[in-house]
Amino acid sequence: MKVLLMGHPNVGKSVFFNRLTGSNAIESNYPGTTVDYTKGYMLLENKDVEVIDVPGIFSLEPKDRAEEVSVKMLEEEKDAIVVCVFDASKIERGLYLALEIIEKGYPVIIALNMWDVATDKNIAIDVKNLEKILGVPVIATTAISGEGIAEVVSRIGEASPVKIRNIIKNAGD
Amino acid sequence: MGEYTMAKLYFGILGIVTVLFGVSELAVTAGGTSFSWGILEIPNEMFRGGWGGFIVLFAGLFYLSSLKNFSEIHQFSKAIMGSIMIWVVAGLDIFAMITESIPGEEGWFNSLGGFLGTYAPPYTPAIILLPFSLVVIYYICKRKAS
Amino acid sequence: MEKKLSEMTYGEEGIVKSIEESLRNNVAGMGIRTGKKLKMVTKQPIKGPVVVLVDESRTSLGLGIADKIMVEAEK
Amino acid sequence: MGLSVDERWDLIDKISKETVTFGKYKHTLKDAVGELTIKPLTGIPIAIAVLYGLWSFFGSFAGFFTDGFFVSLFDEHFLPWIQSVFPDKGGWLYYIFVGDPLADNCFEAFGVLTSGLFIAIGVVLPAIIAFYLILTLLEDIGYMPRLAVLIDTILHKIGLHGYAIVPTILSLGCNVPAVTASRILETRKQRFIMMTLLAIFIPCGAQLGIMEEVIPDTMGYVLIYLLIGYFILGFILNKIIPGKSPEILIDVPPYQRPMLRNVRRKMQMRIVGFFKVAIPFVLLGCAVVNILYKGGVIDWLANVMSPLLSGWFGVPDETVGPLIAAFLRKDLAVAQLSAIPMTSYQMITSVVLVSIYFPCVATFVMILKEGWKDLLGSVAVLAAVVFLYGGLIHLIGILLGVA
Repeated sequence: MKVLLMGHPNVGKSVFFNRLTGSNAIESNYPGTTVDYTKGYMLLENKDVEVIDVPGIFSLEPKDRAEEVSVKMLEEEKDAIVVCVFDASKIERGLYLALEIIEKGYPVIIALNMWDVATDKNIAIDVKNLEKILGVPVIATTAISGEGIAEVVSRIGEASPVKIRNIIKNAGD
Repeated sequence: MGEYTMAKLYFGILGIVTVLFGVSELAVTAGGTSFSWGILEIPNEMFRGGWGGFIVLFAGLFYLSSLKNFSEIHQFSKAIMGSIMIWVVAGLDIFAMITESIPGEEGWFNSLGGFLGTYAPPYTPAIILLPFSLVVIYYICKRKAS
Repeated sequence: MEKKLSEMTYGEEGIVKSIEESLRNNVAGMGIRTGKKLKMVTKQPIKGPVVVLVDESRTSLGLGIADKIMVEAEK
Repeated sequence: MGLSVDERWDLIDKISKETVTFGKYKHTLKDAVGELTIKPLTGIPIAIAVLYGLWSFFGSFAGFFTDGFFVSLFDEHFLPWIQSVFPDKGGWLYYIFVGDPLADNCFEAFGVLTSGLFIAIGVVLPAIIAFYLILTLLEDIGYMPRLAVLIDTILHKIGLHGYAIVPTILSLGCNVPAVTASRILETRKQRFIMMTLLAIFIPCGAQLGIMEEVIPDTMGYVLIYLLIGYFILGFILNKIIPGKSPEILIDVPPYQRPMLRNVRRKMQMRIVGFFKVAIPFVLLGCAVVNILYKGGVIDWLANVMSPLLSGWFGVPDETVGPLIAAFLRKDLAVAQLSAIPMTSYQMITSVVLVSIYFPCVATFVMILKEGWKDLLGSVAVLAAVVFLYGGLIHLIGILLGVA
């Protein structure tokens, strides 16, 4: 099992990654290309699990070669769990990417990062309700201070694939 | 409106002085001889005088353009930016002094006298403007508090 | 009044009416879509790019792209 | 299974309506300052101030270590020591590793252990650290996308878009990671233009460090010639290369306080990466050039190439040596040029020539990785550019009466 961290650029994803893996990160080159990504290991239920920090993308429709690599990394790890890291203050953009990943059948867990920024901007998100609609774990985090990271780790196991039909149905009521 | 009258007056004067400094730096650089008066020294150098002078000039213009409707946040941010530009130039002038002051002519390190001597006046216009530009921090705090 | 995004003036707000088909996937990830409200932040001179505000986040679009997005400007 | 773009947005609208409430949001000072830096009228002077800061810091920082400490360490302590302890004065090995036994400074000795080490550690290391420190800070604060927007108009004219400023500036550190970074451009045409321009017209940090050290007075002119060349060639390439040049479409993130840990990690990665490429080639370059000198190859080449060098480019025939070194390392070549007697205009011309005439081996390999067709194209463009641009600079010199 592997854990992929995916999200937009500039959402504090690498800080998030550092929090998950501690200091044992390795810079790697994606085979055949020169795009850099970072991988490391985190302790999950007493096992070392590989975590990959996928370069930031906006959608699964790549517009340049760096983004192509991110999409390819996702496609190659068929049994990976995807942690979607968003900027909580830009939740709609984040959901767009998350839905794309969910549609592809990956088990997803959502971290609404930069929660403090969203609070400052007077954006209130009903996390429980969002979780109910999407059917995946949703956690408010602030990676810079470390808030919520432990909860993400403890709930990674809850992630499971969701049918988009169910989400549409849940959003309807 | 009234509470910012002081601020407007202050940044108005600072703006005018800054613009004058900037213009004279450019003039001195174009003229070709350096100029020294009291603790002020305008270097005749394409880099610090020419390029740096241009930035000081714009810092002054930023101050002046912030005056109209000073209390409005976007206008006030121009005054902040003016100060930041002075900090860039002055900060790097000071950094240049520091890097010059430590190594010695003979031997590894400078003598104490030589070390301190580097920091004696005269100073560049940006360094002289530096303490006056810090006032903007007071207004940032005041704004944060309210 | 409906016009191109590229024709909006500084500070003007508007709602996206339509986006040319070929562009939709590209700008979707940035949160730009029909029905979305956006505000022009700045236009660079000499046919430079525009910067718009969508949901409090700023995105820069080339003028050619902004030409293909129609907005209903608010007045 | 998959939704269309519009269906997906409809769904998000529904979800967001049920779970998110947007409160009244007022612009903070950070937002206001952020907008100032992206509006042309205020943003351009600010960008000029940022570049001033970058340059000034680079000069002071590198000068502090190089002039302040490394020059005396190498010239007064290391050089006399190695000249006296290295065995077999006058032999081949001595010539290759120590160089000229009479040299009193590490530029003129030109041995692997003297000039080679001095250039790599004494000159290039401080320059690279200074440059990457500022660059990493600017990146982490979030300034780069703003610079990209401000400069988009100009870069659009040469078939690129604003984001090409990222590989361009990165290239001022080292061309190798910059070739990689050109992947953020969308089409093959854009990447080809970018790589070719990087390889030809952007001097790397090592080269800048050396120029700042050995030709501080003429350096400005060299940079101006390179900058002009960058735009002229870009403009021409944009006209003749088929393909599309998509426009800029980027996110402009809010300013952030840089995380110390992130900055440190990025710096470490970049500097280690740089030295893996740089050190072996600097040392190898010294050795190869010394062997060629000793074997008489360079003198022979200088004779053969004389019509081209002194006739067409107007530089001394001896520049052939540095030109060979430039294959391996540009910084080495510039250092070597400084030891050849010539007029300052010849110096400008030859430094420009050394910079543009061939990418260093490491860059060459990187471009090869991107595809050999692109590499062949780049080399063809390069040959034409060196010949014409070198001649043009000579012509300008003649017209100004300085050549």
